Amino acid sequence: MSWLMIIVVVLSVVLIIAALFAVYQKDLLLAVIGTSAVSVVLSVLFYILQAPDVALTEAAIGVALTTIIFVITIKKTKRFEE
Amino acid sequence: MILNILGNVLITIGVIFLFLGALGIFRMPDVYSRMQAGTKATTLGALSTVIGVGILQPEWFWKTLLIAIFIAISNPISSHALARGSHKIGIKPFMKKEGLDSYENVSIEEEK
Amino acid sequence: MRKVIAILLLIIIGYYSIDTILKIPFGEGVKGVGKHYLESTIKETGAVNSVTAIVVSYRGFDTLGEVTVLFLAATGLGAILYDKKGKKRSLQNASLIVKTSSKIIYPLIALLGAYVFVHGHLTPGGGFQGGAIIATGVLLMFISYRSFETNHKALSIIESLAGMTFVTIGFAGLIYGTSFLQNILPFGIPGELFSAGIIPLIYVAVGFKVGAELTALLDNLLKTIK
Amino acid sequence: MIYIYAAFIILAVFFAVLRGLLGPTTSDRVVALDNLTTISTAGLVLLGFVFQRFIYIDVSLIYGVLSFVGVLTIARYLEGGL
Repeated sequence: MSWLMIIVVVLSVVLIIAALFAVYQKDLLLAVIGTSAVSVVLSVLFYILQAPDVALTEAAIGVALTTIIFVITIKKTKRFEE
Repeated sequence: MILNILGNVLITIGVIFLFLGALGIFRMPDVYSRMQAGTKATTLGALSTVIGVGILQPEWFWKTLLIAIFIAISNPISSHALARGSHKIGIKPFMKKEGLDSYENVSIEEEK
Repeated sequence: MRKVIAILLLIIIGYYSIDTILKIPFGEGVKGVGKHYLESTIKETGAVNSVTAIVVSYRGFDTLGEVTVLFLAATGLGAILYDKKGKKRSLQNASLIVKTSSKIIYPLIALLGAYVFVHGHLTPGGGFQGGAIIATGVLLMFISYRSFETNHKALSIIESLAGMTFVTIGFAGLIYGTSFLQNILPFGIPGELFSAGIIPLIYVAVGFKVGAELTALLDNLLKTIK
Repeated sequence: MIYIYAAFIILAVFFAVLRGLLGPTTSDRVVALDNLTTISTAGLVLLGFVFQRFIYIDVSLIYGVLSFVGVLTIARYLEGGL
């Protein structure tokens, strides 16, 4: 197993953990942090798979803009899920 | 040759500091110490790694220098805002004795 | 009972998706349409980045549709959040460190966004990413300064002009060439800034349009009283 | 040489993710996310060097510039200023 394969496997495990964290969290702010972590890891995975255009889109939109819009929306509505 | 050795040494230092920063945020006792480990050590690690790559590939040097400048500007801002926010919502620092939190009594004058 | 049905469904869906994934030939060379695109984009469009060539040149009409969808989304959000009284953002000022450094870093972010969409045919990125980066820079000023305002009229004028530029380039292709969005300019030398015909012009227009739309959207979102 | 770098970066990602999962308060998890983005910025430059592609560096540049805006917004939300 080459070192690149090991990195891909570790990042995939982190991706699944972060996604499950985001889904099962009752505190919506923490769920937003989970989705942001998913974006970070997914962007690195796209980069390893030699798709820099998609990685750049994921970095520009997933890491910054989506997080911000979700946080503003939480501020306007409420933070905890019932 | 000497550039090659210098670049590899810088990358090694940077990667070790990245690891130590992550170990710091795992082992430290409270938010503020974790933030200190996670900002200072990690910023040095990222700077050193990026500059090391720029030295190994001389034609990439200016772009990597740009990345390093951006990291050096942007990383402390978010950490400062985060520390301020954490103190405002009432997270206490880890203390052996009471009364060591001198930031508690400072009234922050908001500017216009 | 419901759980048993759910598990059965999951097993069936999982079996077929694994079956499909195993049939994809990973690790072999590129063939079919992908091979044609990779070999002939530089000859046919003049763009070095073949993703850009596909998005703007071969599938340019789809990109016009995507821009329209984004425009409709921004308009719909503005219509939902419309409020005559809600003129002020309910922000407190940030600390001095955040204010000073965002004043320093905001022009750099705008410049980076412009770099990304101008170099769309040479490096990764393009109009959508550049516009999103510019909108993020403006948002940095929004969350740092209470009194920072954007001119809404200028934003809508920029947006309309950029959209009109896109459509005008398309009709120019229809008039002087054979089809909508046909390339009518010389290709130039591949790899230089002024090359690839109409692709950079379209990406500049898309970048301005997306940046203006996302800025207006964020402004609307921050300004409403809850 | 590349094995040493990969091992250290994987360990760093592991500890950051562990803190993000365990962290008692919200700020702990945000610190972990910030750390993860910084590690990714350095790691993307290193991967671009390994792949020997100059244009891939752009992704890392955008990452380094934009990743702090999301963390700043979450911090402003915690502060009550948004």
